[in-house]
Amino acid sequence: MPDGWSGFSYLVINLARFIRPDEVTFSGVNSTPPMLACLLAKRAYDFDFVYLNVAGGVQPTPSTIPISSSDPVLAEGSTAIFANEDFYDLCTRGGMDLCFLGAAQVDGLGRTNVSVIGDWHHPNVRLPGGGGGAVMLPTARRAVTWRTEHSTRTMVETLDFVTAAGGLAGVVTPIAVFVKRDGRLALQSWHPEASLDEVRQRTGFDFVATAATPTPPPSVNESAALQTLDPEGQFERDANIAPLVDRCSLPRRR
Amino acid sequence: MPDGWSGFSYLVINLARFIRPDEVTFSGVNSTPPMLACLLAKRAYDFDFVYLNVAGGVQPTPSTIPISSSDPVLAEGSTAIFANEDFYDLCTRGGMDLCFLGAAQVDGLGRTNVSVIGDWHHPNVRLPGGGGGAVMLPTARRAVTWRTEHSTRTMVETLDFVTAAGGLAGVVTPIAVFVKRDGRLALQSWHPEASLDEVRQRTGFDFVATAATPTPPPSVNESAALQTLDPEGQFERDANIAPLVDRCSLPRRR
Amino acid sequence: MPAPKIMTLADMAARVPDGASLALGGSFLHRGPFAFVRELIRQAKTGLEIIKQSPGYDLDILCRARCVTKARAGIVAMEGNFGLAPWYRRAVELQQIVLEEHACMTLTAGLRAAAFGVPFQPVGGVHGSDLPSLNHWASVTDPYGSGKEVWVIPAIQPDIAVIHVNEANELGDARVYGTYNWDRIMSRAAKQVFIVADTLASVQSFKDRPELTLIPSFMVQAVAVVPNGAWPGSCWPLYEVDYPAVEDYMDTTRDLGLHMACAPERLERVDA
Amino acid sequence: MPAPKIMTLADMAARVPDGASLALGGSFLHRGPFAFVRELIRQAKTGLEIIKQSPGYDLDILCRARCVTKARAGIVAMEGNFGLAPWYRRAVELQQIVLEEHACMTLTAGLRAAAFGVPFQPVGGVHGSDLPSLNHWASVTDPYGSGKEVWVIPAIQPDIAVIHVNEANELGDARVYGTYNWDRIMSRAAKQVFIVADTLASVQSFKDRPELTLIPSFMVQAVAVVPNGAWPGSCWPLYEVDYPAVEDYMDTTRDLGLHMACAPERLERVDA
Repeated sequence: MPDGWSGFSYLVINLARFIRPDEVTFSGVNSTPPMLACLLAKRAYDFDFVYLNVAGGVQPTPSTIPISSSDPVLAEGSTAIFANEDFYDLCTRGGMDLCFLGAAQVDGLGRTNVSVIGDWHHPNVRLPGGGGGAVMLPTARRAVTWRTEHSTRTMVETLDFVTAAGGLAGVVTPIAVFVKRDGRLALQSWHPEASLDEVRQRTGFDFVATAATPTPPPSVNESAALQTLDPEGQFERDANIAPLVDRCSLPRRR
Repeated sequence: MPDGWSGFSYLVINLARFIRPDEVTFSGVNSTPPMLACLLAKRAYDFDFVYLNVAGGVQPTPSTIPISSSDPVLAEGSTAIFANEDFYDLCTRGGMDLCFLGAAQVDGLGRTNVSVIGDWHHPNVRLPGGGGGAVMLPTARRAVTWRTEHSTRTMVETLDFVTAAGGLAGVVTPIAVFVKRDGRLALQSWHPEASLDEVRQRTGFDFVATAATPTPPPSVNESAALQTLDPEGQFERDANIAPLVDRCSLPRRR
Repeated sequence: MPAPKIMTLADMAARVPDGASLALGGSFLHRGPFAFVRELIRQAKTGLEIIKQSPGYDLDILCRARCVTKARAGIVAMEGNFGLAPWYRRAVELQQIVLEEHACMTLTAGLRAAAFGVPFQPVGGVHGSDLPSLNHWASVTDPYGSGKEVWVIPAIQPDIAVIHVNEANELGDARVYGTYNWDRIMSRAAKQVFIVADTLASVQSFKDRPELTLIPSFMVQAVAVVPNGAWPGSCWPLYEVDYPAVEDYMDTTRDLGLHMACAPERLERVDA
Repeated sequence: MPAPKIMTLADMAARVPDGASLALGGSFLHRGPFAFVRELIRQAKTGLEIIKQSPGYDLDILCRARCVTKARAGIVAMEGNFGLAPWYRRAVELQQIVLEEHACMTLTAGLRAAAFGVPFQPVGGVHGSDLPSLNHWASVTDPYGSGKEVWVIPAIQPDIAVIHVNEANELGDARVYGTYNWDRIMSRAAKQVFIVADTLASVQSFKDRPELTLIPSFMVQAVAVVPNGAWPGSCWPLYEVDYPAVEDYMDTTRDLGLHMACAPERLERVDA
């Protein structure tokens, strides 16, 4: 990805771009892309922010980048351990500026389903569950989610179950960045090698794209930081994001 | 006090006698007599119990006996610090077997006033307030209070204010030990150099004295333990308990 | 004097009756009481209820061995790159177990209610989620007139909290390095606390730094010393996740016995 | 980069506006932010609200200097053998200050509500006490049908929690030896946290044992290093209560200035 985006770099770097100076920012369990985004932002950007994570880390300087986003190595170098009750309470009382939370399905209102595919009581697929979602999504000042698959089965008109609702400020996929505007998700930018039309085709909900543009390319600092976090490309391989050009299975939209 | 009681030894040792084997027992702020009672029980009795205190101590072995019953030295030798939220929660969830709580006035129902003499809004004397009382008295399995002055102004028919109500199991004064029986305080025993009549004269509420006896004298171990805690008699002097024989100001009872 | 609390893992697990509710410490692949969970399987426990905000391997292997009939959890996954917990997923989909789905903090609110001795606990957020109607949770309007409506969670009191810690002493005091996850509130909410310690440390070392003690001995009913007992998970800073072992576990064609046979507690000794 | 947090005690106190609500750490004569309180007096603050479960010297001297108009407390006394807090008592009796009388745990429940981000917090006990009617507290019947009625306390959010600690570092992380009393929940409930540290410790020493950190730096807005700043109270294990100094303070015939002149913060320096 010398100058352009891979699906993986697009996802991680655009998650990082939600991070703002001096804010309190949190990454949780089962959340490798935001973990990488937070660690990347620490390396790539010339501002400081407070990085908290689910391993109890407070401004950590982990010596290795773990496979598990809840690995205790993520607290290495911290001057404090801020354990689970503490960071949840911080969030519910309004002290968490930016929180990354997982989702299996996202709807146009920015609500998420991480619980089930099918009927909750008779599931086709039992999903992991929302973890922090139902409490953190409505109470964090801003919450951002991501999907490694952008399709009409992940970006849906109707959720199978509403695990969490409320404060979603943005969604990043391998081809698009959505932000909340007037209570609905709106396209902010798209992968320059994709197209607005492709984003529409692969999205199950209606959205406005006013003022949306192709996503600015990764900066030298962003690319370099990602390279230091994933020098062997192992995280990128593990993320297993489908190549952008594989559109054979794209459903026609309505 | 080679064989008999002083008002001070009567108070401390009879508080200690409420402590039972293996129980969780707590002493708090502003509570020198129960602090001494707990430390005495550890030395005098041949059973173990869990001694917690307001200084965070858990089975402490303090190197000195402090003037202040909340002095951090009371946590010395502890293998844990059990801070305030922790011991209060332990109490409210039912895990505190015996709790010593202060009182300025006690009524015949075993309720306490530590708030005010006179009208709360226009006080004659503003008292310290109940601290743990209102929460711990009704939630501890047993609570015990004490007064260094046994008089009709401390042992009253009607409290000026009900600071705490509920679980009082016993009261110790320099001349008497009361226990709760059928919802009211009943005399369990009295200072053998006083008399049942004196206890009645100096008590503002009615009580039954069925089966009450003179208090058994201090054991050799009890006396020896108190001696090690107060070798110079400083705590006894500080407690400033009126001599038993000074009855000139005793009010006649109704 | 109270009875000695240090015992074998087998004796500790033997104290768990069928049908007991167990809060399990740690999170996902980290510092879970995994040796203890395997011992439950060896003793063929049935009808267990598992309470944990973020279970993974522990709940999955108990589902695999059919020891569980109920789970109360916020998020269940193997994590790392392993994704869903396969036997747990299957158990829910086949309705072999009853799931009470929580957010991590609603489960914690229930534990807080038990720890605080109150019947229910208000929790921030949850608004707009389908979880309250699923679980028949009630909401309460602020009686102080703010107009706020808050969800309240009923008390959740596990029979036993089982916590894997870095170090315990012979009295039963226990401490953890790095994050203690949800273990503190679990230990305060449960009726009993069992400690599995990777290492036995001296009582004096606890007296030297009592501020580090997470769970004081008087709250602990049983201690087993099991070096590497969080395997195949991590116990920071002692050891990391054994990913090849988890991969073997995840191989659905491979017999569970092969995995169980590799477990370090088979070498268990009491270091007391 | 954020602004440096280490400042003089005078600069820290200057950040307190008249009328602010302050939660003060420690308990009675132990580890209270007493140098800070004296600096408030030097700066002639007025209209302060003091929030503390067990204040003593701090609230008393602030009443003596007429800096306070409201107190929310569970028990107020000098402790030791000194009995009642005389100037506090007088201020209440003369209705110079408004007292909101709590049990220590009801005050804590209010702080918990603020820390948890909920409008009210249930608390165990209180039944039969006159405090609920005095304070117009509400009770809620358990919506889950236990029949239990529980008192709920409205959120109490101090403007600033001021905590005297054993050690802080230049980033603002803070730790306490021995009991932390109510300081943890105060620090989580307040809008801002000010730390007065007896000693400045290295950042590395916090990294070496992060589990000991009571208050992480990102929650802290200001730090002052004031050796012996809890005088005339204790700061375990550094120093004990200076009982003769408290006795002098209690002498109602003695000018307050004589007491203030003996205070160690007059020798203050920033060790950074």
